[in-house]
Amino acid sequence: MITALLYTAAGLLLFCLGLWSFLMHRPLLRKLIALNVMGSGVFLVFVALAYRGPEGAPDPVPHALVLTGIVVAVSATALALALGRRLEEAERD
Amino acid sequence: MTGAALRAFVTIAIALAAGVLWWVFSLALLEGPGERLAPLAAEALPRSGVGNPVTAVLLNFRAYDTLLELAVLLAAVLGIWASGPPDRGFAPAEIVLAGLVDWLVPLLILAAGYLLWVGGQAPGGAFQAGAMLAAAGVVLRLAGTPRAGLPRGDWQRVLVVAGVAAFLAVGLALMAIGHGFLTYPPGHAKWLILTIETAATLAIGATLAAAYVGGSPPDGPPGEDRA
Amino acid sequence: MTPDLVLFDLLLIGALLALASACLFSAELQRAVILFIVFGLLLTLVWARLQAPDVALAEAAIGAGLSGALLLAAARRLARRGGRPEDRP
Amino acid sequence: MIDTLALAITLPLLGALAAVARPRAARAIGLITALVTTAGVAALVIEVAQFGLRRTDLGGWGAPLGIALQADGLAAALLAMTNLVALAVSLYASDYFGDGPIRRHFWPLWLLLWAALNGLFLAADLFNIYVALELVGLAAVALAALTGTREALTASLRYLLASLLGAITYLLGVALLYAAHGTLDLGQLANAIAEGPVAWTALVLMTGGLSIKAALWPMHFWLPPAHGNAPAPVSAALSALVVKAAFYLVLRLWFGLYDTAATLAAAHFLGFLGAGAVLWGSWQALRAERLKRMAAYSTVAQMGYLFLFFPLLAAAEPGAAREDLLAALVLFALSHGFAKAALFLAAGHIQQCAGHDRIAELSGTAQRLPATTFVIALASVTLIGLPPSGAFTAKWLLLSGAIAAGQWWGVLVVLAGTLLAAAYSFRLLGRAFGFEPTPYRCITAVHTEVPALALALTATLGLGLAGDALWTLLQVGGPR
Repeated sequence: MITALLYTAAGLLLFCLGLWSFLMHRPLLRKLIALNVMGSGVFLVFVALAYRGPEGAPDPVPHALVLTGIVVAVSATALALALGRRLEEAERD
Repeated sequence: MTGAALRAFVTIAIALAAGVLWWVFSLALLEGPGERLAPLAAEALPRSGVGNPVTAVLLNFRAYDTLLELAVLLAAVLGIWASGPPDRGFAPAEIVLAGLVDWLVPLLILAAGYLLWVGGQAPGGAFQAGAMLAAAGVVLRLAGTPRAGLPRGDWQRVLVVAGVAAFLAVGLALMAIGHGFLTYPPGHAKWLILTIETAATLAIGATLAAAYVGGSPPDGPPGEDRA
Repeated sequence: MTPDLVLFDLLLIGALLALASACLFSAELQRAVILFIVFGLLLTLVWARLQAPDVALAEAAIGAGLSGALLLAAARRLARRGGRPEDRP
Repeated sequence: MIDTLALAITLPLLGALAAVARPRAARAIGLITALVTTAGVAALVIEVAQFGLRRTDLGGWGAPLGIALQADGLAAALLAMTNLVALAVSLYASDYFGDGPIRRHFWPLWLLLWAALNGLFLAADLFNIYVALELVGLAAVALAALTGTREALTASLRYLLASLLGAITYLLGVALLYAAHGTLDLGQLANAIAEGPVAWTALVLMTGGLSIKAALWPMHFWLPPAHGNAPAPVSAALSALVVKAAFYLVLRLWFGLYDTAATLAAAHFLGFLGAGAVLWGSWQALRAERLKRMAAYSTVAQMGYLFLFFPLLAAAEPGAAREDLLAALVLFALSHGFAKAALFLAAGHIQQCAGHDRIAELSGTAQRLPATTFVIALASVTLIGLPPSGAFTAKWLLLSGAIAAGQWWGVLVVLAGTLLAAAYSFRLLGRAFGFEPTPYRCITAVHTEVPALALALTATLGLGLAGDALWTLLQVGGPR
C-alpha cells in the first residue's frame, strides 16, 4: 500500500506542477509540454492504484486505460503542433 | 490584481489543491475496495481469447474504447492533413548514416512484427507494434526520405483508416449474425482479435508516421491542396 | 516490503519530480524538450517498477519517443527561424 | 439482431472512413451518411419512446468489466435534436463549401464529430466518456481551423489547449472515483457514491473539466473567437451541439450520478456562474461588431441559463415540480440548439453574399435575402424567449421556479438577460431592414436556405407545440 500511496503522491505532484506551468507560460510548446506532464501525472495515479504488491498481479484495467490515454495524448500533441506550424506560416505571410 | 500578485495567488491555490488531492486520494486508496476489477478480469481472461490481460482489456472487454481511440488518432491526422502540405523534410543522409538506416529500419519492422505476435500472451500488442513502425518512418524521414516510407496518397488514406475499418467490419458482422456489436463468439475470439490487431498495427504505424511528416499526402492534381 | 525497495522508490520519485521541474522551469525551449524526453524515459522505468510492462513499452515508443520527436522538430524549427519563440499564443 | 444504439455511432463512423478513403466522393458519401444516420437515430428514439430504457453491453461482458451503451429519455431527446441539426448542417454544408479544397477535409472530420457526439449521449462509462470527449474535441478543433486564417488558427489552438486541460482534469476525477469504488460504470457508481470528501473532490474535478468544455463563464474565453471564426456550418455545430454535449455530461453527473450527494451550496455556485454568463455574454453580444461574434457571445449567455436551473433543481424535492424543471431545462437546451444552428447558418449565408458579416454594414439584407432575414427573426424569437417558442415555456418555468424558491437574484438575471437579448436581436434586425443600398454580390438559390429555415421553424413553432411529447419522453428512465 505504501508503494501505491507514494507513487500516487508523485502523480498528483506532477499534475499540479504541470498545471502551474500551463497557467504561467504563454508559448504553445511550453503549454504542450505542461499538458503532457499533467497527463503523465494522471497516468501515474492510475498505474499506482493498479499496483498490488510485488507478488500480486496488477489490475490490468488501469493499464489499458493508460495505454489509451498515451495514444490520445500524442494525437492531441501532433494536431496542436501542426496547427502551430500553420499559424507560424500564416503570420510570416 | 498585478501580475506578481496573480502569480502568487495561482501558486498558493495550486499548492493547496495538491494537498487536498493527496488527502482525498489517500482516503480513497486506504478505504477503497483494494481489489477493484483485477479479480473479475483474471476470472474472465481464459474466455477472452488472449493470455495478456492488458490485451484482453484493450481488444475484448473494453474494445469499444479502443475503437474510439483509433478514431481519435484518425481525427488528429485528418486535422494535420487539413493544415496544408508538409515541410520539405531533411537532406539525404551521408553514407555512414545511410548504412545505419539500412539495418535500423528492417530491425524496427521486425520488432513491430514480434511485438504484435507476442502481444496476445506477453507485454506488447498493436499500439507498441504500431509505434515501432512509426519509429521506422521517423528514422527514414530523418535520413532524407520526405514521405517517411509511406505509400502515395490513395494507399496512405486506406492504411490510415484500416484499424477503425477492421474494428467496424468485425463488430458489425458479428452484430449481423446475431452476437451483438463486438461480441466475439466463443472459440473465435483469438483470430478475430489478431485480425483487428494486425490492421490496427498498420493503421497506427501509418497514422503516427503521417503525423510526424505533418502535412497532407501528395495526391490529386497539383494545386488542389492549399499551399 | 523491504526498506531498500522503499529507498529505491524514493530515489526514483525524487529523480522524476526533479526532472519534471527542470523541464518545466528550463529557460531554453530546446533544453526543455530534451529534458521532457529524458523525463519520459525515466517514466518508462517507473512503469516497469510498478509492473506495467505494456505501459512501459508504449511510453518508451510513443510517450517519450514520438511525442519527443514531434516536439523536438517543432523546437528546432522555431530556433532555426530565430523569431520570437517565447511569445507564441 | 440490429442494435440501434451501436448503429448510432457506427454509421457516421463508417461514413467518415469512406470519405477519407474516397475524397473525391466525399460530398455524396457525407450526404448519404447523414440521411442514414438520422434514420437510424430516429429508429432508436422511437424505440425509447415505445419500449423505455435501452441498454446494450458491448462485447457481452456487462458492467463493470465491459462497457455499456444506454439511452433513456434524456439521451433520446438530445440525440433527436443533435441528429436533426446535424442533418440540416450537412445539407447546408454540401452547398456551402462548393468545390473548394476545404470540402474534402470537412466531410470526414464532420462525420467523426457526429459519431463522437452520438457516442457521448449514449455513454454509460466514465472512461468511455473521456475518449469520446477527446474525439469530439480534436474533431471540433480541426473543423474550426479549416479556413486557415490567422484568426481561425489562433482561436483553434486556444480552443484545443482549453479542451485538453478540461479533459485531463476530468480524467483525474475519474481516477479518484475508480480508486474509491473500483468501477467506471455510471449505474454502479450512482449506487456506490456516498457523501464525503472523496465524492465531492471527484465531482469538482469532473465538473471543472467539463465546464471548460461547456464554456461556463468565466471559462468561456475560448468560445467566441473559435465559434466566430470557423466556417458557418462548423460554427453552427459547435455552438448548437458541442458545448451542449459537455453540458449534458455535467447534468448527468449532478442529477444522475450524484443526485443526493450534490450539495445545495455547490449548485448555487454553478448558478452564480450561470448568472455571470447570462449577463456578460448578453452584454458582449450587444457590443459585438460582427454577426458571428454576436451569435457566439449569445451562446455563452444561453449556456448560462442552463446553469441557472442547477440551484433550483438541487433545492426541489423529487416529484412533479422537479420533473417540470428538468423538462424545462431540456426544452431550453433543445430550443437553443435549433435556433443557434439556424442563426449561424443564416449568418454564413449573409457572409457569403455580402462578403463580410459586419453588423453595421448589413443594411438591405431584408430585401436581398428575405428568407434568411426571416430565419434570423425566427431564431431571435427563441433566443429572446418570446411565445410561441419552446424557450418561452422553459423561461416561464424557470422564472416560476425561482419565484417559488425565493431566489430573486435568479429572476432579475433572467429578466435582464431577456432584455439584453431583445436589444441585440433588434439591433441586428433593425440593420437588416435598413434601406441604405449595400453591394450584395450574389443571387441565392432558394434550396440553400431551406435547412436554416427548417431549423428556425422547429425551434420557434415545433418545440412550442411538441412540449407534451417531450415531457412524456423524459419520463423514460427517470426519475433522476
